[in-house]
Amino acid sequence: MADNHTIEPQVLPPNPEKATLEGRNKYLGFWFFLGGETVLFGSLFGTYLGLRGGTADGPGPSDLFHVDLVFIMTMLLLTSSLTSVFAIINMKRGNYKGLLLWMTATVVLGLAFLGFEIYEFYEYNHQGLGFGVSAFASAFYTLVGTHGAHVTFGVSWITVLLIRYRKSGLTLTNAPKFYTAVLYWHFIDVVWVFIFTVVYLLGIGG
Amino acid sequence: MSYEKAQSKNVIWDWLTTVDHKKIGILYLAAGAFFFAVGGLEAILMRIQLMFPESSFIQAQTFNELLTMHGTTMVFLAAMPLLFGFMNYMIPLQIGARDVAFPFLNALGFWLFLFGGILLNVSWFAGGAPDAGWTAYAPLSSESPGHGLDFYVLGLQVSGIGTLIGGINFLVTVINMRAPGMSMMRMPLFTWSSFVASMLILFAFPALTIGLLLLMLERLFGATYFGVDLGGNVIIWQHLFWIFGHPEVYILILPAFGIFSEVLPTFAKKRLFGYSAMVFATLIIGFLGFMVWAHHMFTVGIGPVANAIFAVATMAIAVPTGIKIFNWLLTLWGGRIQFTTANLFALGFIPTFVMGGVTGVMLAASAADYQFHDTYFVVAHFHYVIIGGTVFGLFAGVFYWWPKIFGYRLNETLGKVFFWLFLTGFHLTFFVQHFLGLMGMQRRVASYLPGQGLDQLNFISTIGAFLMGVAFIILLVTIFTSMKNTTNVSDPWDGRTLEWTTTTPVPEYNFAQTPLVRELDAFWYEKYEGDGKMKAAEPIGDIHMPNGSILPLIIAFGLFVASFGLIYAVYPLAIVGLIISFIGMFLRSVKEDHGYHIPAEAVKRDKDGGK
Amino acid sequence: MDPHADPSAPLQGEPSNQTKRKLKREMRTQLVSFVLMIFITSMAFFSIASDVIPNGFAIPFILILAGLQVVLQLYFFMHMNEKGTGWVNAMIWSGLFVAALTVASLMLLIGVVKY
Amino acid sequence: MKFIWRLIPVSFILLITGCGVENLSALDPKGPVAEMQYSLIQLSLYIMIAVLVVVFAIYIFVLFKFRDKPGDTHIPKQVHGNRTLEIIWTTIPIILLLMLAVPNVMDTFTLADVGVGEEAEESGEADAEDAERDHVRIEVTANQFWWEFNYPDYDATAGQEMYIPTDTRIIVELQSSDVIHSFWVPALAGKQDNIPGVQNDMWFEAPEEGVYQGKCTELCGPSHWLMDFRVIAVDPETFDTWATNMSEPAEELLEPESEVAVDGRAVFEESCITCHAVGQDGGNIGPNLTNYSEREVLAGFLDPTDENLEAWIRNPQEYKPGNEMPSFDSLTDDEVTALIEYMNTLKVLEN
Ligand code: HEA
Ligand code: HEA
Ligand SMILES: [Cu+2]
Repeated sequence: MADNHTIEPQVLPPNPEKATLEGRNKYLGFWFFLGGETVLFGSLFGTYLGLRGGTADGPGPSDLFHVDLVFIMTMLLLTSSLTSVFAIINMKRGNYKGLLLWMTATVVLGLAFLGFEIYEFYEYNHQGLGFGVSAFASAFYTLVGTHGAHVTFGVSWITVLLIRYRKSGLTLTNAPKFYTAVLYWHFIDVVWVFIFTVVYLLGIGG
Repeated sequence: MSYEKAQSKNVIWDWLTTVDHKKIGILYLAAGAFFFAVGGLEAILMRIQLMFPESSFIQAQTFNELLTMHGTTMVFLAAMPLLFGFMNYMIPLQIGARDVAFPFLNALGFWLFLFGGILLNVSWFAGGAPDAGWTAYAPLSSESPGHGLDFYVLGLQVSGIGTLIGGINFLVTVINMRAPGMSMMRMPLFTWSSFVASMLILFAFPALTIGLLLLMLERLFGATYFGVDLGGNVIIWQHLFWIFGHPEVYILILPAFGIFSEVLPTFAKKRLFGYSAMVFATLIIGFLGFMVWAHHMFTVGIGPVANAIFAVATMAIAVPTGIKIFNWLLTLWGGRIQFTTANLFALGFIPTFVMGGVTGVMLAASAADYQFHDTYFVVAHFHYVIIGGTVFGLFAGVFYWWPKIFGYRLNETLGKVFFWLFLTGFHLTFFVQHFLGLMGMQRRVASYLPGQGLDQLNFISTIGAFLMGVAFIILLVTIFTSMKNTTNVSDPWDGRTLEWTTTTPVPEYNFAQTPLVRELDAFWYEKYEGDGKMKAAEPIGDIHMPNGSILPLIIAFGLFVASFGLIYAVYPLAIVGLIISFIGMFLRSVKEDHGYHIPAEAVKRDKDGGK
Repeated sequence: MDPHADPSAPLQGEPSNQTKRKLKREMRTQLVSFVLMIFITSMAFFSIASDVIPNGFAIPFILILAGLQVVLQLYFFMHMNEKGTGWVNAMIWSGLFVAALTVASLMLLIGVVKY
Repeated sequence: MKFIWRLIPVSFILLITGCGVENLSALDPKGPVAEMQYSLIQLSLYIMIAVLVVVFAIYIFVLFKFRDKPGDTHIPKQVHGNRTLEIIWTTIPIILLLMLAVPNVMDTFTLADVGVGEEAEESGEADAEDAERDHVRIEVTANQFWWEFNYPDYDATAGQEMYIPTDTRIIVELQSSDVIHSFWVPALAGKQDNIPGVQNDMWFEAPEEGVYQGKCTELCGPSHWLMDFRVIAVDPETFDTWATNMSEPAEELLEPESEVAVDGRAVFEESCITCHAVGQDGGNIGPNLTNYSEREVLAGFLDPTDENLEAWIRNPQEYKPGNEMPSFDSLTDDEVTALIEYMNTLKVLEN
């Protein structure tokens, strides 16, 4: 804690996430990180697209994918993006409760998404698409699994924030944290849009 | 933590927990130098083996391990960390900042690199080092028996994350932490080129991360991406590797270019010629660096259109690089050139690097590359650019910045002996390799048969390597015998940039008052247009400092442990390691730590000289 | 800002009226973006799921839709349309550029077909 | 120091005039493909020398003219830059590069066009007889650490040594059975990779008869450096004889001459044939041995003497670590002698 200074409440700035130098650094650094993540997922998409014909007599995309299920998953994730947007708007309004509430909603939606994904993997595995069965299988699980790992991390991160700051109120320290967590969450959604299109829709259609 | 407590830390604990960019810089330099010696030793062993045809000094398998570890060590554990050392130390000083943007992450980056490097080298004692070349082409790498390549995969993964973190840190530091008046176009070129190199890191390393992830999943978890029988494709690895790998060579060279752009003006006593062209050229090189990677794959059979496009794109890089070369020459033109050791390296760089650069353009001619590829001609090319560029740059940086960092000047006489020996040894070693390659010597051969006309040139090459070895030892001697030269260390070279305005040793807060920058080459401007002192942008006040933390080390150590668990399939160990890391991260994120303040009085006391 | 201000102190008070208005507007934009996104996703979904539309058309179509949706996410949900996001834009687009090169090469240049 | 830099252009001239061992060096090309590449190398070298001369000239001038003289304390003029110069040194390199890029692109396409591809044959552009005479198609399969050359038009397979007719377009189809290798015959043509799961086609010609050295140029394991092979160019008639005889069934082709050799053949059929073929019989885990006694080298690099052969059979791992051949320690001396005797009868050109 700060050396011998009493805690005095401060006035809410318009963009609390960028009000301090630490906050601005965090904001910018996190965006750069997302720039790198773009290439990371680009590499995974490339690998998947390069290998998606390599089914080696195992099941292929059109044998497996249930787009209906995936459509629902997409909707869940999209909605969770919206709830996180609401959370940030509430934050800027100084409505800390609202922030926590909408973030919780985001987590719940994220968990639901994960549940579906686990079910999906379980199901595919059941239908003979083991991780090492074919290059297609490996590339598929790696791409979608890495996304899933991101979702898991995002959910845990937000959860930790929610618990840690449940009582603190909005501060100049936690505003950037919530803000970057939300950026991360949107980014996960962006990636999913591509997975939905390139892996699932093209898997069935193309 | 309070100021008093921060002052009274135990030395070792202080270094293990430091988040001071200067100390982290020194750590990078020390670790990098160590790995440089290791990599150099490996090179010398290889050269001894290649001294005579059909030599049996080293077995073929061991040779392959040596060559893999030499390349990997030099690139990832020596050259880059040494550059990172200077970047860490100098970027904040050059832009007039008190610190980097993310001190904690900075420390984390260092410890990740160090543990990754150690992990990689543990392989020597754990049944054999990786043996598939630093490029680890699949399926040789994915099917290589033993654990060597597992160490490669995890070692590079861990240290690679460290590098990525470092890159982001530098980017944000440069953008957000510049002193008042220090606009982007007033930044010293070393900072600029480090900034561009950091961008390259940001966009290049993720491709490697994925490459390594795939290789790990294939080797350790039964995935198949490169197994042709199951529909895999081995060329995917090559793309991923080179999409990273080619930008990587510019990551190595750009900061070195930056160092030359500091050293040459200083010792020619002239402003850098064509500053904005230099900045622009750096950006162009960075950009083009992402569009040429397939020039390493001309013989892979991706087709003539692709080859032609990549060939032309590669050649294009000669243009911005040429712009830089001529700007340096014109910086010297009309100057008053002082032949200090630092400057000797910068001057030695120009012809040497141009020779390496033009062979690069020869390699870029795809149809001719069918002859050059994977021969000693390529080995000659890249040592000319890497040693003539990066390593000379590092040595120039060592002699130039040593007084600032370590508080004493390196002996110039010994330094010059070192320079000439190294330069001669270098050209002796690698010039002849151009011919070896064209005369039919492939690279990565554990030996060669007699009667092919390769014997003499190989012998000469090895002698050259010995000279470089001797030179390196002289450098070490120089370092240890110069410690008494502690006078005139604040601004020994009549410097031009902000780092020379600080006192030596540099106080932990760098600048008592943030300087106000009025021109490019801010210090030079104040010396010759002003009163010789920087204007202050703020009154002396309390200075906020971050607290040290042991958590970076713990997080990195956790990954180190987890890696062993993965390599030997002892999953509980892997989980324990990951838990250690996660606890570290968890503590970091839940424990709010706002650092401490150095009271204004203490800053004033420092400034007035007395403690 | 006072260097000794405690960053852990709770922020209090109401945002300025200007901010309030801005937030209100933003709320609307975000809702519209969201509806658009849902619409786009559904279109993509139905153009594939119902076999009415021929693939030759559907494939580029859904790729364009995906691109559109990403722009919505980036510029509205993630506020890349705001002022002061120059660096952010530069970095994300550079990332997308490198990613696009990567994807293209891994699809086309893997030795199967020679270009 | 200066003298070293003067040496550099001198040595470059040495490079242009060519050096290295005959039929190995890329600087001594023996066929149209290698010649094309060599002229491209020369062209690029001239351009590079021009660049080097300019840079070195300015450099040396500057170092002499503007070095710090004792007692001189003047502060040089702080020059910002010069627009005209910038334009000059941007334009000239672009022109130089175009001079290299254009021929390079043309050569790249020429080299990629194997000419009489399967498509050309199928589309009837080349009639069957023409195709037969004008080119020879060879499937080159690289293995750790040996080469297999398969002639589909002749139904023949050879190991380690690739016979080709002179003055004929040779089309090699490069493949691999394990890891990536690369096919390089410096005096005849630059390299292309042998990649598992991918096929690369490449063409070249050898106008002159001779033995050309070939090498594997992609790290492929501990014995990578020993994965040499030979390309043997013979006149087209000899080639026809060779190829026809290589494909003939073993029985008729290779009647052993002596009794010992007959024993040797038994040993061969006992121990070797699962991996090595003679004629059409036998496996292809190791090189085909139909023409063993006419080989230039044993195992790709050893002198094919009886002693070397024996030593090889007894302990191949010592010579080429990591190869697939087991040691035949268990064979008696007599058996080995007989085996060698038999192998020395294996020839196709003199029959
Ligand atoms: C610091 C590292 C570094 C740098 C700066 C470079 C710079 C360049 N490199 Fe190099 N390169 C490597 C490190 C580096 N390289 C490594 C490590 C490998 C091998 C990896 C492996 O396989 O293990 C490699 C391999 C490599 C290859 C693949 C060869 C093969 O495997 O077959 C090619 C092919 O195009 C190439 C080209 C170039 C070019 C055109 C440049 C250009 O950037 C050079 C530009 C500079 C100049 C041209 C000189 C100055 C310019 C002028 C004076 C202007 C006038 C000039 C002209 C008109 C020509 N390099
Ligand atoms: C930064 C990069 C870098 C640097 C600096 C070097 C430096 C050197 N390298 Fe290189 N090298 C590579 C990067 C580098 N290398 C890469 C990427 C490869 C490709 C690998 C692959 O194919 O996969 C390669 C491959 C390579 C080969 C080809 C191997 C092969 O294909 O078979 C050779 C052969 O001559 C060689 C030699 C040397 C030599 C003699 C030096 C000398 O400059 C070294 C000088 C060293 C010293 C001066 C230090 C000597 C140390 C001591 C004397 C000990 C003292 C120690 C104490 C007192 C503690 N290197
Ligand atoms: Cu490259």
